Amino acid sequence: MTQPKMGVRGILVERAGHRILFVEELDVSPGEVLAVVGPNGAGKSTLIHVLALLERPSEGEVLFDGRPVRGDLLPYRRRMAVVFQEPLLLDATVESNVGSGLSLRGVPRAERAHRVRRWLERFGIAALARRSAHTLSGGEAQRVSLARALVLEPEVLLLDEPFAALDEPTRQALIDDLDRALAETGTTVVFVSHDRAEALRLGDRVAVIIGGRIRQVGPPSQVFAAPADEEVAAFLGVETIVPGRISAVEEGLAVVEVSSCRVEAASALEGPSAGEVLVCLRPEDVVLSPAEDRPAATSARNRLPSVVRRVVRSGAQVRVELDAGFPLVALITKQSLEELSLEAGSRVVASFKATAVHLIPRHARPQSPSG
Amino acid sequence: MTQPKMGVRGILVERAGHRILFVEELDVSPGEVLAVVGPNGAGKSTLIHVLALLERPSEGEVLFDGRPVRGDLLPYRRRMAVVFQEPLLLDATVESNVGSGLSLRGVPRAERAHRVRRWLERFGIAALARRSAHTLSGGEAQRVSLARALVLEPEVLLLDEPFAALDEPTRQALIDDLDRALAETGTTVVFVSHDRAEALRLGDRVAVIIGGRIRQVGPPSQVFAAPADEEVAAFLGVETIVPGRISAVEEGLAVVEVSSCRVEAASALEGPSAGEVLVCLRPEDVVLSPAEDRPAATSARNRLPSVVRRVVRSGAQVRVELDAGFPLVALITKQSLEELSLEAGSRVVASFKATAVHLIPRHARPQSPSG
Amino acid sequence: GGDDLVIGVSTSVRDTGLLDELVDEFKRQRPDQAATVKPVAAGSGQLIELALRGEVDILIIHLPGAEAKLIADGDGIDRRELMHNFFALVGPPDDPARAQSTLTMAEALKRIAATEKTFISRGDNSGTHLREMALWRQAGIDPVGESWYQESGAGQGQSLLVASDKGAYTLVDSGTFVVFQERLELELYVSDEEPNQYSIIRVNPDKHGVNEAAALAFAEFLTSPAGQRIIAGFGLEKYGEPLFVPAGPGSDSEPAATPER
Amino acid sequence: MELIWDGIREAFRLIFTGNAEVYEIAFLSLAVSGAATGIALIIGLSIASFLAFRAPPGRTLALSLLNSGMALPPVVVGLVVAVMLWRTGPLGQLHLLYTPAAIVIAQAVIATPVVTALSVVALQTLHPKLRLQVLALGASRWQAAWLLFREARLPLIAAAMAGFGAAISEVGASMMVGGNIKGSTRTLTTSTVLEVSRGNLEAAMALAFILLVLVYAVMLTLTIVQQRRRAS
Amino acid sequence: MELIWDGIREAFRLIFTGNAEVYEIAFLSLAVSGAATGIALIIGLSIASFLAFRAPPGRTLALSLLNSGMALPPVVVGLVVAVMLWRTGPLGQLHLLYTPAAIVIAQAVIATPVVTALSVVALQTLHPKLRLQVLALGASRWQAAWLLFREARLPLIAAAMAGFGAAISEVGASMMVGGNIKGSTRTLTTSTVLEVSRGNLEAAMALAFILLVLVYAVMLTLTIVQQRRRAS
Ligand SMILES: Nc1ncnc2c1ncn2[C@@H]1O[C@H](COP(=O)(O)OP(=O)(O)OP(=O)(O)O)[C@@H](O)[C@H]1O
Ligand SMILES: Nc1ncnc2c1ncn2[C@@H]1O[C@H](COP(=O)(O)OP(=O)(O)OP(=O)(O)O)[C@@H](O)[C@H]1O
Ligand SMILES: [Mg+2]
Ligand SMILES: [Mg+2]
Repeated sequence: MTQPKMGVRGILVERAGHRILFVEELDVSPGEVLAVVGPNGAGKSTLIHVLALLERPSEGEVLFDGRPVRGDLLPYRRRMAVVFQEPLLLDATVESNVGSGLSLRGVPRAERAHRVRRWLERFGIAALARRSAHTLSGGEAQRVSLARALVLEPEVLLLDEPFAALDEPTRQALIDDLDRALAETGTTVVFVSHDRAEALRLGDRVAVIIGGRIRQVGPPSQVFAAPADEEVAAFLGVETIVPGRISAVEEGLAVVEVSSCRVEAASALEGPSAGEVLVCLRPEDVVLSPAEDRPAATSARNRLPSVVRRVVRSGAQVRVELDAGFPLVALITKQSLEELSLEAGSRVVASFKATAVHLIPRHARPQSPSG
Repeated sequence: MTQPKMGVRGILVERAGHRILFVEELDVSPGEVLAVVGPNGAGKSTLIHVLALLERPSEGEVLFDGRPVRGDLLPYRRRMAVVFQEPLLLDATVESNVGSGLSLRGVPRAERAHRVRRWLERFGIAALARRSAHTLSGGEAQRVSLARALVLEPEVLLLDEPFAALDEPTRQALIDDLDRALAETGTTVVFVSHDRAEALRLGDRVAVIIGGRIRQVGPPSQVFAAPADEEVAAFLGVETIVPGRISAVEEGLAVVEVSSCRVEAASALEGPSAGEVLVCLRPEDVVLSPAEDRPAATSARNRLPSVVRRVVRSGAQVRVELDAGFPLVALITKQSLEELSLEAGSRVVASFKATAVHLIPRHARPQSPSG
Repeated sequence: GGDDLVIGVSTSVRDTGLLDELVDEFKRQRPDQAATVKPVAAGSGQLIELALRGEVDILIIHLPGAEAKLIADGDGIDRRELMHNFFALVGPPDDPARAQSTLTMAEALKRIAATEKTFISRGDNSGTHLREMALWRQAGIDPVGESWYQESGAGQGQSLLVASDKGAYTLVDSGTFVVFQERLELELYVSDEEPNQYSIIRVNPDKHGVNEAAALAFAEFLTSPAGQRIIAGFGLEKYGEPLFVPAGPGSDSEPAATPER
Repeated sequence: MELIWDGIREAFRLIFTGNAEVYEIAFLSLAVSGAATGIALIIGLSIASFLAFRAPPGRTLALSLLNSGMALPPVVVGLVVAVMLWRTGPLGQLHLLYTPAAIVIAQAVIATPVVTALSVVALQTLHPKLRLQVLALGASRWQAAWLLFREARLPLIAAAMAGFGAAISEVGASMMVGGNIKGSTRTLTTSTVLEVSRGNLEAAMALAFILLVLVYAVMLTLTIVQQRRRAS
Repeated sequence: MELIWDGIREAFRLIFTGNAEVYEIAFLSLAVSGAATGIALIIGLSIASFLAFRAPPGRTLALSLLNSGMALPPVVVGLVVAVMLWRTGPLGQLHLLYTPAAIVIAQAVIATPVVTALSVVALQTLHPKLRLQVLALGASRWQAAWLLFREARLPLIAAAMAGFGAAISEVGASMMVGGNIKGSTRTLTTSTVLEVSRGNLEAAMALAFILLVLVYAVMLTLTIVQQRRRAS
């Protein structure tokens, strides 16, 4: 592995006597996009502040290009750009807001104007260039804030919920755009998001912060598929989390008794191979078929006859809450809903692959993060 | 229909000489939840301000309980509660922020404390009660702002992107909660959202604002299924919008020529039954199957052999960009992706029902909104 | 007129502290008036203005020319002489203009003008200023505009401080000089031949709405032996010499003597 | 230099020997300037709310007048107020000249532009939408003003302190309309000036020191109120 | 009352007859108070930045002292500065007493606490994260200060105006350290006082009016700069 671009070691941030952030170790490789997710108040913004060298932790140090950051912070800060959670615009025009970082760096007027214009256009706010920043709508302000950071074309980009106020088409287009641009320029990015989809889409790795600690870091698929503990699982939207007991382990498959049912799980469980566990299942991994269907030749090892409790539209998809002996949630398409003509009380078979089941040892303790 | 709870007539709001909001007519029935969606800078927040009687439009009037609002605004304002896009908290404790509306209404201390506590708990911020509001994280502040409005248990609730900064589990839980609570209390709600899923989930009707005008109002399914014009369609995420030409109308089905393909559409097209149209198709309505599959007995009338251009993970789903003679986007599940083992260059058949195709007359002009 | 007794007093009388003693004693003697006595100190020119407008009831002032005019115009009546001290020419200890060896003020001023040594004038139309101008006229010199002739436009004490700092000559009344002496690097060289006469003038009740009875009472008190005794003794304790010479004998019930002119 | 130390020593002597006259003068100073500041606050906050929230046309003009008012020389204010209160003046019948009330009026005239001009700015620096938020919460006009004043308490208390400072430190107006009458209208500043013109510089220093100690007590209290819970 | 009108009429006469002395005095007033305000701004903004952004321990204490400084009576300032500048004083060798420079010093002492105390509050009312945002944009310490001053220009210009107002309106200190010497240290306020004590009340009014007209020109300019683009 190449030398990390940025990192923190033993960071501790306290406010009014509370530890609000405590990170043993976290590294971001050059060109990597690290998505930071976590519930409100977890300490995500605080982490961004620490990385941006704007908040001096009471303990620990920040590494830049492998060396601890010491002395004058300005040269470091000039190699980064930060988008804050609130767009704090200067009381000036949109144009001069976006150009402010460049003019602080002494970029000549002509080049500045050129770069500013390019980024204003990219964010669809070229028409607002001469407007006073304080008259902008919420989303317009956030675009300006983003453009102001990106125009700097920094080595490290720190984004704190940069897309929260953007409308959905813009957000999608921007994420696409950004994804490409970041890959091209090799920018190292740490970005905070509430939107799990966003994190999955952009992040090379995902870090989950809960209660001021990094609970898990890893590639998105791994983190989503195998949450480190109950809280991480709950936060990541693994909506079915039920307690069970491992009764046997056969051919690499664990057999878990959940209520009156048996669930087979391919989840690699560390520690004791038998005992109390939490069974986690992501709703989109659950497939529903008519109750009378003959079992088809599928790779789904678990087939549970269930009763529909509730059907809730959720965006373009439909969330079906089931009773399979234990509460179970499935996410299906509108088509499936129509074809299966589901409604509360319908009987269906819920099937899911053993590989889709993730087991967490009961009362799992938060782990130290692994960089 | 019962008398509308709130409404506006001929509202015109100007800023620095620009018309930023112009609404002929909009009504909200008692107990109805109206979702307002639209791109950034569309005028959504401005509409909320006008409804909240905080911004006096240069023309037009606001109706409350069917009568124009005149004279002292205080009694009207006391029957509403507003959540602003930015949580503007007072420089006081969380508790006294949440209680501020009640104490302005002279609610006795004991009752106030009780109600405040209940709502703090409901929003998971009871632990922050005595904290100074200015030390909160972004999401915590938004919860306080929401609690501050909801504790008033108003007749009319005006919410401007109330959930933007909330983490996803909280947001889901809250929306569920709110949905139930609003139904119980019969509160009339107008809420602005960027999140189409949120609008679908909560809204009894959806109003689409673009460029300061209401382009369409109606039940979510209708608005999403039949956008009034091209911009509405694009905004609502009907990602495939291609120009075509109606060549024939047979048995209630329009046959549209799109590039070299024929597409059948069940869309009820007003106006000339032949001519230039835009063909709109929602990505989740497109089903993909292996190219070699024999046509199954499905209700999908359109089956287009296509080539996969790009596969993009988008949250729990996968977006597949296709070339079907014209650009076409499909949204499929991870399972389907695995089963079909799709990658750039794969050949597939894209099928969709005729009822899923929506036609918009070419160069459609924005319509006057229909209340 | 109002019930108040507004006494217009030249600032030098107030600044020495004499006014407070006189008023305190008056209040003791006339408790009926105590609440209404309002001694107001101001520049001499300002006092005349106030008198002309009937805003004061009685004046304690040292501005002979203006006093006469006030009475001639019928705005002031019942002028009584109260006390006096002397004007003196003071200057730096090394006495560069050699004023010491002169006998008269006019002569000393001529030397200052001849040697162009700095002279500080108050320039504020006060009694001291007017006397100074008269002395220049006697000396036959018009100093205004000369570079060595500086107008301070400040009060008596302040002008002394300026003169001291600049090593300049200035004209001062003997009372103020005594009070400030220890702060100054100035010495007294020539005393004026004419006294610095303070007098009392009541504002004409026939012309202005003034508090005639109280004003008369105060005038009577000032010229009474009790009042005169206070003046005679004022400053003895603190400075070792009295600051003013009372107009009357300061004893018994004799009316105040009219001084020789 | 030793003048200053002598002055401070003298101040302690005056304070601890319980010199009744000094106590009286000090009390009058505080009372008069406090009252003047109170009047200035009432007038100033009303005008400031109007100018800041209503943003009437001509606001910049009004503000520039108020700002100029911060440069009103006390002696001029004293003169104008005196002209008004003269026996022959329009308000002569009130017999206020040479009373503490006259000083209160003159100091209020001095403090009002200071308080008003700074309060306008204080309210202008509030987040512009905060007023809407407060109204949206159901605040009546008065409740809204009160809540916004509380939000702007930092600069508003600064405005009040500046007004109080201007009032209690001025001397020209007190002298002119109060007359510096012993036992009645003599304040700490006028008696300081008196002592200076008497050449009693130590005494002047002592009075000034007492003034500053009193002022400090007031300002410390206000500063603590102002800065409370601004710690983080 | 007619006194005031007479004064205004006299003022116009003085202005339009091109009375050289009045012009000279007016110029000195503006120059001296302008310089004093400039000094106060330099010192004040430095201290204010330190107190507002660094939030050192004891900030409330420092602020309460600065706030008390707003109540320094000019005559006391004049006295203390005079003591320093006396020939026998610590700075006597500079021979500054009774020169315009001495007035500048004294007025700077008067204006500095006003400017500083109000600037601290001005900077404190900025959004607390704005400083971080500016640093995050890559601002050096000086650039950050400059940007934040620009953001706080509304209350900072108010602070400057209050300081200028305090400086140009004071008379006690100018009198004490300047001596009101004709053609050298006579300012509009000291000559106003002089005219009052001469009994030339119209002339005093006229000078005051000229002072206020000048002040108004300055304040109007500053107010326009201050309120620019605050319209919406
Ligand atoms: N002065 C303070 N005293 C106590 N707690 C504080 C203080 N300041 C901040 N905190 C807490 O620190 C925690 C971390 O805040 P941070 O802004 O980093 O959260 P976040 O993860 O960004 O949350 P969000 O998703 O809501 O933006 C929050 O719970 C916040 O309440
Ligand atoms: N003073 C002004 N001059 C010109 N345009 C203005 C002014 N103030 C606001 N606007 C414009 O009015 C439009 C409507 O603003 P509004 O806040 O209602 O948008 P919105 O729909 O809420 O957007 P968002 O989703 O970004 O919050 C915006 O484009 C904004 O730029
Ligand atoms: Mg945050
Ligand atoms: Mg908005």
